Amino acid sequence: MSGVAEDLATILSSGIRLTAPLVFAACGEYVAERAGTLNVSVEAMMLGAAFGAIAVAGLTGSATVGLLAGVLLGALVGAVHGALSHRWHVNTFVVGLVLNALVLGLTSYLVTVGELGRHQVAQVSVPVLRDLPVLGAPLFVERWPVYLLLALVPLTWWLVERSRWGLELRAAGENPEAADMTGIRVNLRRRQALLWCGALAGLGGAYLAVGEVGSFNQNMTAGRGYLVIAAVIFGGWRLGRTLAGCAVFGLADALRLALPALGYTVNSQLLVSAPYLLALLAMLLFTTRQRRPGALARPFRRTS
Amino acid sequence: MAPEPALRLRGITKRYGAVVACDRVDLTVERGEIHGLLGENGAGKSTLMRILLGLEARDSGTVERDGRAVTVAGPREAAALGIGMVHQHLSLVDPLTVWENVVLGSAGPVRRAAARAEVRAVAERYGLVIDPDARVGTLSAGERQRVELLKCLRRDPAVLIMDEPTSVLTAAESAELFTVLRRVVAAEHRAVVLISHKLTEITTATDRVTVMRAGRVVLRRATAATTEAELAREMVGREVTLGAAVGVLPNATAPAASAASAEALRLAGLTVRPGLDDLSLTVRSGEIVGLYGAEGNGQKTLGDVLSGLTVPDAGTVEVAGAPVDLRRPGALSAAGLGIVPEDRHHAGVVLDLSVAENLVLTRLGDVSGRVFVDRRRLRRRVRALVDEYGITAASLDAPLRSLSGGNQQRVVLARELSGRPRVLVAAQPSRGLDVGAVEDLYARLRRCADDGIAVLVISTEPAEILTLTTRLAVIFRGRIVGELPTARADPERLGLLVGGAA
Amino acid sequence: ACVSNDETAAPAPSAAPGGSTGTLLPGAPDVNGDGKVVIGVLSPGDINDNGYYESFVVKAEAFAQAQDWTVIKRGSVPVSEALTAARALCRQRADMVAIGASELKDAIPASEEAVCARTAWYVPSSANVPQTPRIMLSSDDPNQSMLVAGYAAGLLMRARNTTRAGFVTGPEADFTKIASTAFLAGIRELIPGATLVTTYTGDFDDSGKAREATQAQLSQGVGAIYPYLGGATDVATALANSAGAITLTPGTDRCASTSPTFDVSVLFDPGDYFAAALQLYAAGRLEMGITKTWQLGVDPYPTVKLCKGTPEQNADLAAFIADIGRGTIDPAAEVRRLGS
Amino acid sequence: MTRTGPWLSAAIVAAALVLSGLLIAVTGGSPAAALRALVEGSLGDAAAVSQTLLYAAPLMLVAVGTCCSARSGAFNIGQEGQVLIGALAGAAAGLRLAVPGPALALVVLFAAALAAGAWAWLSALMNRLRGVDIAVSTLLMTFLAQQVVAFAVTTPWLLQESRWGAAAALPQSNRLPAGALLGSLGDHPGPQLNLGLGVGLVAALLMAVALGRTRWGFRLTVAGLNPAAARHAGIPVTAVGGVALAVSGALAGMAGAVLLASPLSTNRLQPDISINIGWDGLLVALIARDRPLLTIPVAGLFAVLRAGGSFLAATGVPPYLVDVVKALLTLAFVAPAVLRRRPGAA
Ligand SMILES: Nc1ncnc2c1ncn2[C@@H]1O[C@H](COP(=O)(O)OP(=O)(O)OP(=O)(O)O)[C@@H](O)[C@H]1O
Ligand SMILES: Nc1ncnc2c1ncn2[C@@H]1O[C@H](COP(=O)(O)OP(=O)(O)OP(=O)(O)O)[C@@H](O)[C@H]1O
Ligand SMILES: [Mg+2]
Ligand SMILES: [Mg+2]
Repeated sequence: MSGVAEDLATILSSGIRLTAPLVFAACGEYVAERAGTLNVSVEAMMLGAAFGAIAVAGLTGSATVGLLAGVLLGALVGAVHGALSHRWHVNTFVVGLVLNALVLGLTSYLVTVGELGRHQVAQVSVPVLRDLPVLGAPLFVERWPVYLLLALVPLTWWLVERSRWGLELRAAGENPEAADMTGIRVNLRRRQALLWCGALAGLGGAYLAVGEVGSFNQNMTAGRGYLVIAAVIFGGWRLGRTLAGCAVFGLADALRLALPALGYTVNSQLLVSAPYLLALLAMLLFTTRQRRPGALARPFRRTS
Repeated sequence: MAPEPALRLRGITKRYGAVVACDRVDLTVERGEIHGLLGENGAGKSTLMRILLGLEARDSGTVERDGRAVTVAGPREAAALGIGMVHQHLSLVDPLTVWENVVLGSAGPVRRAAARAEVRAVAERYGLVIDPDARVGTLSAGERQRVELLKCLRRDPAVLIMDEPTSVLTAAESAELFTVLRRVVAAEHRAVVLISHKLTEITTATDRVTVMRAGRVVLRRATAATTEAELAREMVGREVTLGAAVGVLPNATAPAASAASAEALRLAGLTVRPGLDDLSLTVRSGEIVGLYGAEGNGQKTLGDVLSGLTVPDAGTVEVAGAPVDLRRPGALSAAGLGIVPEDRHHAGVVLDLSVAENLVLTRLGDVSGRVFVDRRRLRRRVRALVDEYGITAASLDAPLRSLSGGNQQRVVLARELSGRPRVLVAAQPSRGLDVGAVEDLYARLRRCADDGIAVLVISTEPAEILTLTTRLAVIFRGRIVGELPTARADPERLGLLVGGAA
Repeated sequence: ACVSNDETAAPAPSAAPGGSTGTLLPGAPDVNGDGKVVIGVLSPGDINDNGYYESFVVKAEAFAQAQDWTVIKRGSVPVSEALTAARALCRQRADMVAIGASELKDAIPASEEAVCARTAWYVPSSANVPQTPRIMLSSDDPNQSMLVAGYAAGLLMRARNTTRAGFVTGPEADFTKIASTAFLAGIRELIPGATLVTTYTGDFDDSGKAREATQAQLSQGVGAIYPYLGGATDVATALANSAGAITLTPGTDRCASTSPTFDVSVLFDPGDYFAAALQLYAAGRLEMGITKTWQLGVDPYPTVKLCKGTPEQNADLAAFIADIGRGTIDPAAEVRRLGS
Repeated sequence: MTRTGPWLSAAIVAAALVLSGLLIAVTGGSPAAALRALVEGSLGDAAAVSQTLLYAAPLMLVAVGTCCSARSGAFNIGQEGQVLIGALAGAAAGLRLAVPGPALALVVLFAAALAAGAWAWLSALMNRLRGVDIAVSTLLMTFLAQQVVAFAVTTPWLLQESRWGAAAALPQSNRLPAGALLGSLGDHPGPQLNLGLGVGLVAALLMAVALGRTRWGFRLTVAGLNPAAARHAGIPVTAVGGVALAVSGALAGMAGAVLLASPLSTNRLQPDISINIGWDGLLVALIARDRPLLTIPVAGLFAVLRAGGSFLAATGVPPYLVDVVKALLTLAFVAPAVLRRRPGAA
């Protein structure tokens, strides 16, 4: 029986590591979408941050500084996206896709120029708790940024649901015209939401690089940004379900990678496409119950 | 020394291109008074108030609060100056709760419990009962109006601006509201600007009144010293009988349709949830029927059904005796129903297409072969229409966007009539039109009726109904609550009917 | 209305003849006679992967630098653009077009075209590329090196008393399946009851996934991990190091590496084969139309070496390699016998 | 419209190029050499021009389709997936159907268009049934398409390459038979004009006529500009949008078939057969402001970058530079449109 417990612990801890970057980014994407931006540039935010984190860690010798640099780079991508789509009103999908292409090109270009090396932040293991059966190792032995989630997830929820900023943000995402009448600077809120999204997606990407993997390679996010978008859709624009979506995707991947070790084989194409299928199915099945922001992906300009 | 007025506007001017929405407007509102602001559609009332709130930048002029010149950069700054506004077009966010909407525009942290308690307290103080936790999207029009009021009153504005607050309220609700306002003004010494088209409301509820016409102030007087007749005259700019307040031909010349003429349009049991509730109505050839009611009672939904935008949950539409399959796009138009929609920009025209293209939008088949659009035929037809309806445009290929409102309206009318319909539905046809355009429009509608077209006019303006129609029906909460020949109607009677007191 | 796939299938491989039927290119190494020697290298993989693909380019560059030649290198060439990319090299007056791996074999038709008329071609193969007159094929048998890799892993596993091994690789493709099967056969030469867990992450370069696959195997108690990967190799190996598992290299000699560390260097380094060919080329003795088959146990490469082997282990391994070289052991038969 | 437009565009494009040049210089390369390589690789000689034209054809097809869907208001961003599905269907038809000679090439094109059109139309269907965002569903379906193709080329009973001997079969299909390939006038390295370019040009011309001159195009444009007015005018907006989306998908699918059957590729279905043509085609349409005829020069420009990119390696500049330049150029073209639209909107 201890075999089963160990297997569970293995899959669980692997799932958590695969989920964590998604959760960071999803907390950002969730905020951006609640404010009305269907942000496709998460991939760019994550990848840029992953590169920046390793590069800066190499320059400064500190993985933590690298992590911070990743956050800043992600926010920078968010700022550019915000300026283009909520100041100059370029189609937000186009901006997102172009930014993805730009960052992928840039990082691939730069990574050929110099050696980046390995940098990793410290691992924290919580005494006593780590010895719990099944859940001990997965939950209490992690690279320290993971524990940031304990604060960031509630903070994200609080910001959106309880703070004035979040209230205004939601108003901007639901009915920008009414929000504008009430004196809310709709496009400013949307740009701010993108900044937050960039910072968190950046944290996710940076964590992937200096937390989990310890190095950077070309296109290392490999579509995780799109997975995050799928998670928010899958979650029906609720934070809890979005994170559950991330967990499902992360665990599905963990399962896919662990099953051979446990003696099973599965069709990998089906498993790789599962998140996208699930997101589509969720949209097809639950549309009526979803809280899709009323003005999602609709630009706002004041006219009368 | 006399206290400074709560609000003083001097020489406010605002232009939109060639349109002067506000032309050197002066307005003074004292503390402790309800100030009526009156004017026909497009006179510039809302624009003036939007400027006051900082939603629109003025071209020139000054704003003083309590004698101090101020600049208002936006609603938030206005609120800080003690100016609050209840909007004509509601500024509520549906998926949010009542209390969230109420606290939306203010600053500082959101304290749930305190906010809800406060909403309750304010609601109680002004007699506006509402559940703070209800989602605004689930509320009725009247309740939404209450939320809108609460949102404004909560901030304790010294100057409260209300833009047509009663247009969606019943008579009883309106009366209640004015009681509240009276109390606010008398006990708390606030200033209220009340914008309304309803003369009775103005004469009963206000202390002083300002009348605007075409962007200018034309009358400023204590309410007690004026009469409804005078106000109407000033508003329109000529002597009017109250029965034809818009100032066009008196109704007498309209021929009464004989009961024998054919039923051209029959609506039976139309139901759309929410919006219409088992609505039935018949219009005969040669008749102009008015559908009258306060805004928000289902007119918009009816317009959408007759435009083919909404498929009703139940009920039928028959044109010339034949039922129309409403699920088929364009079926109504094909059956011979033309419509001038209420919101032309939304459903009537395509602003980015040319005048010519807009003129053939619904009758594309007439100017094209099986595959190709026949440009020559199109131009010929369009030129004829432009001449016939006197549409002024820089060129036929100019985008419709560049036309003035009146000309856009003419384009829609020309297009809808060019199909030689049996039925013409005109929703709020005079909205946004100047007097000359309205006169022209009414003459055209009359001519349509004379030609044997059945005309249905959907309107919130009693004057329009009384002037134009031969028979009228009153709509309340999505159903017809009364029908009578226009000759037997007067504003008081309409006022009663509109509140659902049939 | 369906016809069989076979109609369009590739012809059966021609047996690689000995050196005698090859043609020497006049003027080599400056085959096109423009006074410069330009070597064009195409690789389907990331040429900064610290491993297989990088090695090919690095060795070529090192050699070329010494000769004062120019190298044009292009990594991550999409396989569907192989032909286009090869033509571009010819048009840039390359004297030799070298292809980093057999995935790009569809570039070969360019060698028959007029643009590439005065160009030497170097193509690595594992018996899956047909010989044509205008290319030099460099072939090895993955069964050999992987069988021996398994044997070497088996030696170390036996010493540590472990019977489970892991194989982490990218896409689930034929060549990764073949490699894993041969690896298992090699282990079973020594540990008959040994088991091998093979995990396909889907991507040679996705470090995050490679790491998790490795972690899952380690938690299942595997004592040896073969990260048969590209850009993700180091991450997976580092993790295996931390768990004290035996590690092997996917193609290059990295015994000297300290972070991560490897216990076995499996050398089927395309760079080594290529360097040997370049040596001939520089001397004007590289023939087109022939296949150089690299024999384990005969040629210096491919081979397998233990980084910290005991003398007995080293001797054992050497004997096994020698047996293969002499033909006393038939790798293909061994793989069939033990690999499933 | 103001006169400053073209100048502003030129200035911003110049800025984008200068930025790219700086990137090269900072990383130790020579911008001049890179530029020379780009030009030489794309326009230097007959072979270079031929190569550029080869790339232009599928880009044009994708972009023309994008014009069609964008004009109808259906924002398709799943072209990359549709290209893949087109290539898959084309390969299946080319390898499995016993159609003689050049007719097979037509069958390949047709099958690709049909399959990708249907694939794209699924998004329209989801939109109609459950209001699923078209942009979102087309994007998500791109990732599904990638896995579908990966599955097809790794599964022996589907399209995986026939194995010979014990050697490994790669994840790809067999080569298409000669009859399934799109013929060319002239041959490498001389001037070569592939049939694919003809298909692309004809598509652009037809689409320009269809959108500008026909009833269908008029209705589609109205549906895109103002759905409410369109419905009022009797235009079945969702159906029109669905057709436009299907047409867009079909053209992207045809681009997939052109990639598969022209000298651009190795004439096999491979997981990376789409080589980002779908994403790039979307950008081409964007720069061309959804005007089919304008896609011709813009696709040409992108093709120049692609063809030239294969010469960059010789200068030591990583070919990823081309991606950076493309993204910067797109931003450069989009930005002035924004500035110009401003006064009109006030
Ligand atoms: N944003 C705008 N752009 C152009 N013209 C405008 C704009 N806003 C208002 N107008 C024009 O300014 C004039 C005044 O409009 P305003 O909304 O102030 O009228 P109003 O008196 O409030 O009418 P109503 O009684 O219908 O509410 C109208 O002619 C209107 O068409
Ligand atoms: N943005 C614009 N671009 C080009 N022309 C315009 C624009 N706005 C208005 N015009 C032109 O200026 C003229 C005057 O416009 P205006 O709105 O004052 O008309 P109007 O006389 O008030 O007409 P109506 O009585 O029909 O409202 C119109 O004929 C219109 O074509
Ligand atoms: Mg108004
Ligand atoms: Mg030479």
